Amino acid sequence: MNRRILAAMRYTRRNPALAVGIGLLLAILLFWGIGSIFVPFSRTSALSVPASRAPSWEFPLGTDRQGRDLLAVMIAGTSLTLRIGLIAGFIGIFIGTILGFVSAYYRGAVDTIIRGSVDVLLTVPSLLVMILVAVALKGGLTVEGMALVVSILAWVWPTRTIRAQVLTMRESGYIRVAQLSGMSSPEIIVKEMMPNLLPYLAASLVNAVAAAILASIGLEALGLGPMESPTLGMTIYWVLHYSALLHGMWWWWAPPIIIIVILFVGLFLLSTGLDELANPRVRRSV
Amino acid sequence: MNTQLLKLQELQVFYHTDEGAVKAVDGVTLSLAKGERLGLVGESGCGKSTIAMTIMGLIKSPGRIEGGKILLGEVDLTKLSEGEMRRLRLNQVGLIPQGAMNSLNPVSRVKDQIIDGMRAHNQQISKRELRSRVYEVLESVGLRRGVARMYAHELSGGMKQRVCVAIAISLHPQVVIADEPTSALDVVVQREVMETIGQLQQQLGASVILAGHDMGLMAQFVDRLAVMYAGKLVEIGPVKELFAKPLHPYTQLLLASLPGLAQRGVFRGIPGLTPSLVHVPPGCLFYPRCPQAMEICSQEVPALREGDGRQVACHLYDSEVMI
Amino acid sequence: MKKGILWVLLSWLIVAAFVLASCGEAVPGEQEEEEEEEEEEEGLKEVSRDRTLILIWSGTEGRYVDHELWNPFSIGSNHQNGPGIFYEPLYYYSAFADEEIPWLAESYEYNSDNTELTYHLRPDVTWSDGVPFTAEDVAYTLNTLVDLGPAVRWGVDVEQFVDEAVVVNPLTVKIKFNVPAPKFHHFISYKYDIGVYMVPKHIFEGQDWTVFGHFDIAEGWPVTTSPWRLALSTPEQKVIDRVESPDEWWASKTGFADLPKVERIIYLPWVGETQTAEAVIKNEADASLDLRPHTISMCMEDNPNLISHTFHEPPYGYVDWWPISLIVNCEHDHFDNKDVRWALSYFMDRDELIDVAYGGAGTASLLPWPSYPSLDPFTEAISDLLEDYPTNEYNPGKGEKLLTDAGYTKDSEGFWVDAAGSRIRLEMLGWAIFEDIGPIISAQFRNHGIDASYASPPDASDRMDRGDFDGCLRGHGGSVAGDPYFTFRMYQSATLAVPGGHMINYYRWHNDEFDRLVDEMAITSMAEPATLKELTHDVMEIWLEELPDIQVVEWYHRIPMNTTYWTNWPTEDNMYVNGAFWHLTFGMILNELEPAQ
Amino acid sequence: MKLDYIAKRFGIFLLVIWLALTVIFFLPRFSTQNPIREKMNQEMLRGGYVQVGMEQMIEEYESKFGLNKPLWEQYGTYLSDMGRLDFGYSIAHYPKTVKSMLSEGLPWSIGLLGMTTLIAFGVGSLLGALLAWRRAPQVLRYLFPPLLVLSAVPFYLLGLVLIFFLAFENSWFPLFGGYSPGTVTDWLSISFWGNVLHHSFLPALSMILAGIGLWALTMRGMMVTVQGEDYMTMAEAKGLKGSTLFFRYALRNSILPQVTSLVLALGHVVGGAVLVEVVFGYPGIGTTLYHAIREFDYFVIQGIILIVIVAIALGTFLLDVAYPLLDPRITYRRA
Repeated sequence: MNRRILAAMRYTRRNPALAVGIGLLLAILLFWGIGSIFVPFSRTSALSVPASRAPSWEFPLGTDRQGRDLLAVMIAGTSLTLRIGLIAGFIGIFIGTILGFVSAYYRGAVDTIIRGSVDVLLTVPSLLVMILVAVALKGGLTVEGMALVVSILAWVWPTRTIRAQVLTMRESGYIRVAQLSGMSSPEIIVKEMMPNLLPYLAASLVNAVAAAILASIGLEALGLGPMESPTLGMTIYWVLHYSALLHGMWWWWAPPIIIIVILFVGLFLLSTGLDELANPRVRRSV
Repeated sequence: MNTQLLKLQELQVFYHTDEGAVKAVDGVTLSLAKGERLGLVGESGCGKSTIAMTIMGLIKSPGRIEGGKILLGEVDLTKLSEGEMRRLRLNQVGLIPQGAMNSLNPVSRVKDQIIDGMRAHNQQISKRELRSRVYEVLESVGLRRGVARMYAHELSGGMKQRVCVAIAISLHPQVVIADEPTSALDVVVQREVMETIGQLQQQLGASVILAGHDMGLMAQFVDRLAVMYAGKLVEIGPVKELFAKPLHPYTQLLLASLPGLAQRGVFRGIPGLTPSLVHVPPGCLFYPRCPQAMEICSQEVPALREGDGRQVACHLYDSEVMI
Repeated sequence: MKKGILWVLLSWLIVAAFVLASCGEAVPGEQEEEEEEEEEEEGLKEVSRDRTLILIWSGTEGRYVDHELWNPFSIGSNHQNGPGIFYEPLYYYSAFADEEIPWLAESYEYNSDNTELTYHLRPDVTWSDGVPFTAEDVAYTLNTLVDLGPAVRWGVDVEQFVDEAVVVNPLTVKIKFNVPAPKFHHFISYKYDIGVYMVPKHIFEGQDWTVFGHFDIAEGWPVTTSPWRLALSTPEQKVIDRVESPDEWWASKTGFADLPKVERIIYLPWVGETQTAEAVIKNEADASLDLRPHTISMCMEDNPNLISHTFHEPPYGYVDWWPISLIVNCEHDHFDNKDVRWALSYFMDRDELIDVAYGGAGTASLLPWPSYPSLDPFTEAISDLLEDYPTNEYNPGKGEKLLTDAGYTKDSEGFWVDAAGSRIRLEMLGWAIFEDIGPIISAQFRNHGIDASYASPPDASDRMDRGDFDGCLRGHGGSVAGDPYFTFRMYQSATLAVPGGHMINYYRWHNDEFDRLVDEMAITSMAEPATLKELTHDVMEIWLEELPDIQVVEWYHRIPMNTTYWTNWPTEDNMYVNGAFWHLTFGMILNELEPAQ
Repeated sequence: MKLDYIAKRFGIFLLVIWLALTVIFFLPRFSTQNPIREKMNQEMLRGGYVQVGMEQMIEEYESKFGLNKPLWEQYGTYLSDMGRLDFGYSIAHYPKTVKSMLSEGLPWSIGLLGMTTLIAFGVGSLLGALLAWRRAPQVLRYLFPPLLVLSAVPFYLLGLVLIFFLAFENSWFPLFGGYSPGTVTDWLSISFWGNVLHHSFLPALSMILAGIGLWALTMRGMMVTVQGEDYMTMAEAKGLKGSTLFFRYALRNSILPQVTSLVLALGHVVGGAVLVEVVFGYPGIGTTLYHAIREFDYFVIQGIILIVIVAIALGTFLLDVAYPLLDPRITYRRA
């Protein structure tokens, strides 16, 4: 058993990106896990605590203008924003993989249609599509609604990258051999291609999650997010709305930015680490 | 003894990997006379390419020269700075690369790749003179002038190798190192390229080190042959005598595995695997696979014995005086 | 290799990008094209900082898109962005001082049955290009508005009442109405954002009012009777200079009024509260759009020269004529029941709301009209009713009793549900400006068992107009003075008094008796306060009992006024007019401002 | 043979534009929102007074903009207008033409974004290449992690932090705007340019810092693979100088994929960077597009996005035509 740990140890020394990435994400999950035990979720709603208090023993991260305990908001916000990212990321990768495989493997008319629509959708600014969907989702936007809004375009980029990856794989020798040996296309895809593509898919999933979180924070910062839920993006919106910078309420704008940075750096390193796993030739210490 | 152009003394080159130091070249001593053609044979991983690269000064980390000297005339190449070594390359020592298929820069024309080699060593050459030198060099390797404007992907395998030869000899180096130049080519083109290298060698009077594992090719081309096994030199000698009477058991097996036209049926290979170069066992490295292995072979490393133009490192010859 | 092909390609790409950009500009030389060149040559004359008034106002994210539009009647225009001061009114009305100030007109009178209104204009008034201002201009303006109707601003309002405007003599114009319109004079005189602009006939005649820009600095446009001339108008700023000498302005020439002391006004676009606060603190601006209570109090600490309407004391501003209320859709279930509406009012703790949202700097709104001097008598008149119907009382007990009597019970999660088990779901809409109070109200309601939420979706106003909402936060654009008719009019579902249509009844509340009474008020002249008070009492009896609309807070304009360079700003003890420089009464402020240095 | 290749690429170029135009036309119209009603409410919100005849006004302007005609008819006139590059009037800011709004916003966006993208590309790629280059000075290795962190941060948050420290705490840089208020726009005078550069420094800095990391990482990956190639060993064996090796061989080969993504990035420049412009109050085309989307101002949206689509399609078309110049291996036959 220790041999595998030893191998893993040696591998992480050669691929620190992966180690640091996982470390950061673990730190965030720990912060959320432990936090949600000690700090009740109810303190994230307005009027739950006295407003505009600087950090103190009672409120380690202070409180905002509308009477929310910022420690509770950070804890809940991290999990909500992560949930949006994960939902949209998975939807994006799921659709992206299917479309990517279908268009790369079967080529012909299907391929041109998918490739054409991807090119067109890449030119249309994502903000326009997202606002339209946000408006179409009647009723106050919930966190799940937000995930749906973001996932509308989350599949476009993965489709393009996975299609390129599958195209190169399709030309390689062992796929030719599989085709010659009479395996059916779906069988080839599942048995031959998928296992080799897994690390790459994992890396693009992490990218899709990061992109979804970036998009959701962007939308929320513009005030188009779920007004009532304390996500990280909405905290940024309230910071801008109440110009916390001007009033020197650093405890209001610094923590969300720090958590967002840790989140993104963690996801970023995780995806570069997975990339090196998928493509050993690039394996060089960071 | 005519002046030895190039001497390797106790050369040691190790690759420092996570698992430990791989002793790719472990104390090799050999010399190359002016105008001589020396063959370097051995199974893959025996260190012949490492020697070729070390002479050119192209060893990259984690590889490093641990000890020994490489004397070109009086100059010890291992002590030269990067800048000094750079000026020697192509000027004094030319390399014909192994993978000819993509040894040429895919995005620039053949003439530019020849010119930048020349310009790197001599800034004052005029454009007109450069162009004539390019045509002269191309014709010397049997390529028409039109090839100068072409790109790498527009040339066949043989033509690409000829261009590499042209580049290697463009500044008339004293030593040309050919690291398995024709292994990627079919037999017919292989012979043409080797003939070209042979003619040029005679014209320029350069000495050649030909690294490879094709014993047939070695027999026709080289004057002297050195056999390497697991980073060590096991036998050197004139090629005819060596073929006639191989001394070291490993050389004997190598020659025996050559498929003669006469015998039919099963090919005879050499059983067993090359040893790990990290945890080097004591004694002679060929001990586990040597049919004539003795007790002492597993304890002591056989020294290189010298005898009328032949050298061999094997305990079989410890007592007798070389015939 | 000679110069790499790569760099050639790159520079080529950049050229292509710029060609693309210029194609956006250089397409057939448009009128604005020459405009810009001319401005450069002429340049701006030097005016010292202590004679310049710098205002930070509106603009879309750091830019004035309407910098070439100085015709206030065009749909895309907005008199608040500068055009307002170029069109002097017949009459000003100051709600604070509760007095009418004649300006281009000297006097006016209605005929006996209020079907005719005659104005006697002031003599010797001239436009900036020397052409005299006469009754022709007034008649032309009103008659064109009747013709154009919905195509321009105020078109429909004038078209509904005015039949025709007739020139009696160069200084007298008679306006004939289709129906008795005792409140028309009050309607067209300048107060807050309401008032009809008088345009020069010799310029506007023959132009299509919907696209005419009335902008050409070289020609001296916009032509005006005011002492102000447009010097520069670009997307990034608007510069308006005062005339050189007193005899270039009719008022100072005839001694009617002194020339304003302000020599230059600069409008800068609003980018954000942080940036504006910074500019005001550093004296880079003299006044700006409202700032939040926390921000303005902090600014006044950093720069003591800054004052608000109430100087350095909360609420740091004056009550706007736009009281804020929570509208509930009276057609939706639960909210059609007046007991539920009253329960909501009792569940709302307005003091806590003001404390958290505005840091204590604000007041609750008692009635749907603002607490202004000329309207206070009407508030007095219904003080007896307010005893039984306390619209600002926070009393969860009373609320719960009302709900339980109406058959509501609390479900497992503590939310009120009716007999059929359907929960009172109150999804409130609003605009970004209500995001200070929205989430707090929804939190208060949730604490009292109402399943409330607040959101300001991009299509908020669209959904409010179409009634696609449970609740929404809005202000009342109702009465300013005279009587509460203009406020009551908003609750009418049908009207006979006003021919051809009615405003959107956001409340979806219907009461025939209420409609009839308000129609009666419509035709009662302002000169009969007694009858108006009686009618108001009857109307409010119905309104208060039904409570179609839950009052929340007074809307405050918290305008930072910088006294470093300018004094005599309108404040609580110098109430000559309300302090908003974007309202049509800005001309009065400009005439009163005194240089500090 | 070369001509039909270009013709085919041009055909695809037109097809992509037509497809994108159709998407842009129908997308905003799906929602029930009426831009003219939105406009009226914006006015009411500012003035507080609800115009009495709102409904009639809305009908009047719907007919003026042709919005009451059946959808297909509108689509027909829309395509012909776009063909003649006549974008018509903006609804929210009638009678301002879309073209004048473009000419006010576009130069700012292209100036800022074009410049920052090119700088980030240049510095990022060079840095990425040096990081992978064995002989490069080792100190660069310590520069890479901070860059990596910076590129992971959304640049508008980076902008917020920069504003706080550089503009608000100690006011070295202006807080907002394209140039200081009160100055006359005079593109000829040096002082005005100085003013503009001073204002655009912080937005540019935040975008460059965020951009460099990404370009560096992709370049590093390419350089690592290129360094392993045989032609590099041959080049070294030729005794070429370090700089020739680096620029003429290594960089020349690994820059190819970077140029493709550069062209795409430049294409998006005309769309403006909404969030940077909102945070910095920068008068680019991004804020115009953002407001047009919030107000569902169809004509402005269509005008701006057409420019974006044409820019990107033009970019990819130019790239297809010019790529063989860059990489001789790609010939015109393989259309």
